[in-house]
Amino acid sequence: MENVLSILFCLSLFYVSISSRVKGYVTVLQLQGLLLSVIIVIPFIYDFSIFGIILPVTLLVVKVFLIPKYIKKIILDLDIKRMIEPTIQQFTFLLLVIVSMVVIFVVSNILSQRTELNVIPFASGFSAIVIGIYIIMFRKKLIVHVAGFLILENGIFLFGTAVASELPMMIELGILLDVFVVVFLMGIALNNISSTLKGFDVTALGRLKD
Amino acid sequence: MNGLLNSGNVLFIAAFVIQLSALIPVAFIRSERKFFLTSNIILLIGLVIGLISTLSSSLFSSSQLINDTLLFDNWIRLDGLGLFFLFIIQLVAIPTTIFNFSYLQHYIDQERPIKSFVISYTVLLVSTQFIVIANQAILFLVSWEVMSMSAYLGMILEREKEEVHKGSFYYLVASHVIVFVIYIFFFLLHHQTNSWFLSDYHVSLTLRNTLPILFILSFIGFGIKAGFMPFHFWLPQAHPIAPTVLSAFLSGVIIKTGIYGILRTFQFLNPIPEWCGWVVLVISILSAIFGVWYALAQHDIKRLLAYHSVENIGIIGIGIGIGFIGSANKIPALEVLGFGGALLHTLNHAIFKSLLFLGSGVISNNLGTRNIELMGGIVHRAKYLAIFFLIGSVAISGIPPFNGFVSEFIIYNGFFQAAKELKNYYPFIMLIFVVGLAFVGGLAVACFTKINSIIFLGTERKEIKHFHTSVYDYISLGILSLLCIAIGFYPRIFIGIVNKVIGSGFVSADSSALIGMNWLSLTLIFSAILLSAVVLYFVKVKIQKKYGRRTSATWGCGYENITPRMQYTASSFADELNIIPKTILVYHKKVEISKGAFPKQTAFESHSQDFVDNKIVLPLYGFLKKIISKIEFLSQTDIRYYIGFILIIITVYGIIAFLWK
Amino acid sequence: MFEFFIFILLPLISSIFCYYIRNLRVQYSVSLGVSILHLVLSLSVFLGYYHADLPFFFSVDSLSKFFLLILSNVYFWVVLVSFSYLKRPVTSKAQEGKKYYFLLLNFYLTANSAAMLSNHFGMYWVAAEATTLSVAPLIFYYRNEEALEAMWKYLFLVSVGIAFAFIGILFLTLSAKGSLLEGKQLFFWEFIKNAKELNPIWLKASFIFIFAGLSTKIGIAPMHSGDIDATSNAPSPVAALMSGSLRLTSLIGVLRILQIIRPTSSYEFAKIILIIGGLLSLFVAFVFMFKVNNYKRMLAYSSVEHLGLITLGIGVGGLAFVGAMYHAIYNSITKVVLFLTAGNIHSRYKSREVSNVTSALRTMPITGWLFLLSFFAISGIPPFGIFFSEIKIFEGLLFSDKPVILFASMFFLLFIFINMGKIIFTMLYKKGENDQLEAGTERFEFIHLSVILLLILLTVIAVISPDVIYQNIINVTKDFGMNL
Amino acid sequence: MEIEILQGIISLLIILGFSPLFAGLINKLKAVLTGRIGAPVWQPYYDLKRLFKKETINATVSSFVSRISPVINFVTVAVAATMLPIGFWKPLISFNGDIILFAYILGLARFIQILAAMDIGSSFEGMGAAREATFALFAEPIFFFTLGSVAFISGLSSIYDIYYSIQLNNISYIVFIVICSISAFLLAVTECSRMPVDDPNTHLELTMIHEVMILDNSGIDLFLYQYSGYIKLFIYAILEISFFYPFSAQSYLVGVMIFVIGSFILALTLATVETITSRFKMKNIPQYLLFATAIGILNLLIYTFTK
Repeated sequence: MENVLSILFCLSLFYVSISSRVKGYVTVLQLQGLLLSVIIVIPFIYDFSIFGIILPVTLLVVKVFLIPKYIKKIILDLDIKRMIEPTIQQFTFLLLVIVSMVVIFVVSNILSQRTELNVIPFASGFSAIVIGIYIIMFRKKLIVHVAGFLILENGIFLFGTAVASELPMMIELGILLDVFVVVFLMGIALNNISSTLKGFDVTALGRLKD
Repeated sequence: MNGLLNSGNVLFIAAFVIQLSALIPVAFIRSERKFFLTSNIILLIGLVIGLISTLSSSLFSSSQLINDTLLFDNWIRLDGLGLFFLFIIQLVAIPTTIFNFSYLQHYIDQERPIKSFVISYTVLLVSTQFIVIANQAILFLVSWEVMSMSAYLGMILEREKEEVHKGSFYYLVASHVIVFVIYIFFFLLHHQTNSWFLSDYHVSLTLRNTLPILFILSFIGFGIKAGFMPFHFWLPQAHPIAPTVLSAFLSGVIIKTGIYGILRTFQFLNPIPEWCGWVVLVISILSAIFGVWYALAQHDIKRLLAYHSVENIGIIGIGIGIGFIGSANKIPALEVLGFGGALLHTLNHAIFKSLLFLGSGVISNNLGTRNIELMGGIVHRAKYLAIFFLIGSVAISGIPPFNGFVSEFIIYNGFFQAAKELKNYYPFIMLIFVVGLAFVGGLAVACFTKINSIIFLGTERKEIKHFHTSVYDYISLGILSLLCIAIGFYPRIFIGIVNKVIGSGFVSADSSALIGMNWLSLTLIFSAILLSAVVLYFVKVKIQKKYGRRTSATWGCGYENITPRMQYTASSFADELNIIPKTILVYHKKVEISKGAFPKQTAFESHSQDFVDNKIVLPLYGFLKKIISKIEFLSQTDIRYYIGFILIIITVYGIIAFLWK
Repeated sequence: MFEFFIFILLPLISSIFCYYIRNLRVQYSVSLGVSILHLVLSLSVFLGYYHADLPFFFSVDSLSKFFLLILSNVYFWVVLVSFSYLKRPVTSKAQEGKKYYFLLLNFYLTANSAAMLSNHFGMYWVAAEATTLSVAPLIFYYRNEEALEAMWKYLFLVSVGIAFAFIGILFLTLSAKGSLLEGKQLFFWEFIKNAKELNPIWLKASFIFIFAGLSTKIGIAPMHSGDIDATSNAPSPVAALMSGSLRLTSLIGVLRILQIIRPTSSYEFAKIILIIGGLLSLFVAFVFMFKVNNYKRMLAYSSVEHLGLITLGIGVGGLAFVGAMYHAIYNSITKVVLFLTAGNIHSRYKSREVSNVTSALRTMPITGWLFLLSFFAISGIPPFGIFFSEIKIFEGLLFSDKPVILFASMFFLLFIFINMGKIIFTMLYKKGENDQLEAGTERFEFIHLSVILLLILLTVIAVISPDVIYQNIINVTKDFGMNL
Repeated sequence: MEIEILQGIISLLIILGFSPLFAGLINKLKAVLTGRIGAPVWQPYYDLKRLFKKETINATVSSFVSRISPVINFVTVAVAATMLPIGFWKPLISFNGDIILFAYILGLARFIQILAAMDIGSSFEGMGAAREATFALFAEPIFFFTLGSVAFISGLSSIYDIYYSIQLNNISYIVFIVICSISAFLLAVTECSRMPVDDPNTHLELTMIHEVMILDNSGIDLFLYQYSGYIKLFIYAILEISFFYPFSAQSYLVGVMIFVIGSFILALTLATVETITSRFKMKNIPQYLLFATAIGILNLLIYTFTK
């Protein structure tokens, strides 16, 4: 069951790497949030505990509703252009993504022989991390960078579930909170950047140099 | 605290306490003048007490020298070498401090804040004294660094001047390099003996394998401080720009701490292999020759004197080299003569170099320039200044009957000794060195006749408004000149002291080569010269009374109105000598030959730059800078690259991990 | 429970308090009180007068109490001078930056203390992220383009970095698979206790990720850029805080994972990685000192250099490790001094460009001399502390198995010194063609006093070198299983 | 002991007494060689007498330096003279290392004389002083390569002992000594400013070295300068002659004879050289001196490595 969801997750990654719209990113974020919360919920289907359900719920709330809504709001407020401004061709980017994904899957498969771990979520989480980095590296728009960062975070989350780390709940919550605040601060920063620097992309940030 | 409370130590401690307490007034005296007067007086008292305590120590008393007097659980050691250098420091510090009274007045008149200078000067004196008595490596390093830094802080008194900024920076960098080298030196010693105490370090047998490294390190580290030739380049930059008092102290004492270090190193490494001796000898003779030759090419009086320090350090080094060779071949006579000459010359140079620097300070303060081409005829303004300066010059040129000759005499004898003791090809090599030394003497004569005559004699090349000299100047200069004369005329005492110092841990077996020399005849000859000269002078005066004596204008070959500018200049005086090694001196001259029946105004000027500085150090730095400017990939301003770097570095680390055995 | 309250809850409470009470003076006095309490308690914990046992994810060991003391010391001084700093005139936009200043400062204290005291990787991660969140708005204090850009870069880079650190932590759990740690909580001590069972591959991986991730916060090259931008554009007290304590907060994470990796076979590997990191940072500082023309950036690079040196010392281990620990204290204090004096210069000349600052020693004598002295302090000149720690590090390096590291680092340090000196002396001495500022008109301010006190403190600690510090450092080295 | 002191005093008096005669002798011989009758041999004494009686004129700009300079010049030269052996007599001053004292005492004379020259403030004197300084510098090595090399080989450092040690028995040593004496001769020529280095009785200031330095002196000052000049010349003559004393043969008569004959021969040689050569260009003089040094080095090398 997890594996299926992870596959879906990977597909979302493919989608994100070809989509040339900012909107696309947001939807992908929502989708991933949904997937993640489902993945966490799964254990609770068998033995339900009201206490254990808090985390998935908050996850759902944060990742599916709050953050995407917030990003949408920023996009509307600053009326950022719809197109993401890639610095390399989408095709090349996709190629890169595919190659690295394949590598990651193979490597994690090899590693899984040493220590038992369920490959699919592990690999897909990891590739999400890498692709998040790629998105940051090969896109110009700052808002897209934020999206990339979030994808990275999602990747880590999936990854975490894959390696079955039982972090205590309040720490998990803390992590979520942190992520949320980061995004929030980034939003504020974006607002300021658009107002003071008149631009939404990295080219506006070139002042600090030696 | 063994033996802490005998009278000598009490004095000793009191001296330091008082000297340090010269800092206290800064807290509550606002007025610059009052502050510096009080603190200077306190400092002077402290120094005098210090000198007394040093003189009352066993080195100067007739009793046997107690070799290791360790105080404060071994952190302080008063052994022969330390006491001797302590003596030198205090001896020079007293006149310079007296000189302060008149010198700093100039700055107060210019309303320049001098608090910082006074403070750093005090700290400098104290820390310098600590260097030579410190028996603990860390204490040594700390006082070493404090000395360098306080000297720097004193140096920047006139910091807004470009040259001061530049020169002091040279000094700072040099001392930073030194300290890095010395770190390694002491670390090695510590590692070998695992003790931080200098008194434990003469464990030569265990150090044999690292001995060459230790020697090289110490010779580079302390050699930079002392200003041996390849490492001298900071010295002529730093010493001229410092306030006179400080440059006197720097040239007189602080560069000697380098010598102190080298001698200590010898004590650690004794017996030392012979090649060390040769290395020192060759480098020293080069320093001596080219130091004085550079000096000859200078027009800036203080810069000239700074280069003379290089020369004299070279002479000291020659002595040390002879001593090394002696100890390598187990010839006590040679050791005694070598080290004796070196130590005595250290003392002498401290005296006459500070004398000359102080004198030059008086002049440059009055004339507002350090360029000797603009001076002249000062003898008619300040006769005694001229006399003192003359004494200093004669002494530094190593000419009898003053102290410079005595130490060079010992070194010469060292060469003779070496030639006698070590047969086959030694005489030849030694003779080469002797000739080198003689050559140095000749150059020194040329150089000091030049500055004496250009500065003091003849007529004023530039109109002097008023020439003010204060009594303090004369006191300090007088003390130093007296010392020059005393050592020159009656070297016996000082020879005794030096011999005692060498007796404590330098020679393999004691020898009377130094004491046994015919010092009495020197004394007799010198006094005979003096006496007969005086007599003859009065006779001459009488005769002149008889047959008449008058003054008239200089004979100008029939040319009537001679102007001061027609006098011989320093450049032309030195030119014939400077053109010989002009590549090394980086000696340029600009001559305009007048042509035609009605010649126009013509000009002649000559400049010399430092070879090491302008042809080696600066180009290297520029080269490095050029390479660095090529490295662009790190200076990215784009966040995407930052992120990229993380990925890259993780991959790199991953690869390392993958390849890790 | 009481110390938990003082260390972590009280700052939190006071930050909430600062949110509601908008009067600066009140905020100041409250935060000062908090900081004093914090300092006193951490000092007494350090001296062993007070035995601390913290609840759930927190605990005190010799390392954490050592770093906690450094933190609260730096924090105290920064808060002390903050008020007089805030009184300085700023642009109208920056006015509302003042509102949140103390709030964020208190939150910063909370987060940092939590991070230092945490004994659980998860907790540590949360706290460390929180420190970023607390400091990012402080960087934005001046509300101008540079500050904004700096904040964005810092926030983004560090968030990504810390995400990587989290991956590292996950790897750590992964490495516990199959050992008796499987399914246990991520408590440090348990991992340290039976580190031998851990799977080396994943352990290495986790070390790499945690080190590389936290490097963004420590400022280890080549992830230093965000730090440089942030430190150079933040208001001086904040910059001091970042250089003095925040970097150490992240360093402690690296130390923890090192502590775990130490008994295993991968220790040598970890050392190599640390050494590479340290040398790289030294190299970067060396390179940029040639180019830098903004004196706050210069100071930032200097803290990159010194953190690099500390990392190097830790990597080499032995005596160098002890030196590095000392270096942590001295560097933190010296950095505070440097940044405060630099802040004075900045507020006088209204520029961070070196070329605009001329004859500072004449126009502002007190600050000028203090700046000069603190430059000496940072470049390892006695009697200031760094000299003593540096010679320890150097000796450690010399007698490590790779003495060449020493020569490399000495080379770098020398040229860093030369170029820093060039810049600083130009600022202090050089006659500017447009010296509109008149000479010597500088009042003796509160900041000067505190700077002097700090310098004295620095010297006194170094010269007396209290045995308790030495003992504590020895205990730390014992925890790291080194015997000197 | 007393007798030694007496002998020393006597030899000093001899030097002081006969040095003008030696100069006169040279001039006479020179005149004869150039086919003139020339001034009588006693002419220098007459000159000195004349100068002694003349009024002294000092330059207005001159200072105490030019007052004391002649005195010190004379005294130092005299002291240098007391270190030299006449006949087989031990000189008054003779101790280990007096060879160095000898060189440096003359250095003192030079120092003060250069200063005195510059004291006048005229560019002629300046030029002379500069030349003096330069050439003296290059003359220094010659001295050490001649007398010094003998000293270093014999391991002695007192002039008297050095000469005493010379044993003209084995051939290589004879060669060595002869060459030494040659470079000693060159040294004497330089130091006493004779041809071909300097022309003692030229009349164009620009070509002088030594003479131009005392241009503005007169009366007793000039007397002292001249006199010390004569003594200096004689000193170097003795340095030269003493190479050929058979010190082993302890007969006083022989000594005197050799001394007289030697000085005569030397005077003759000097005169001949002065007649047949002309003065060098100023800029060639350093080469000439270096050449003399080179002889010394070569000589010593050969001797050191062919034993």
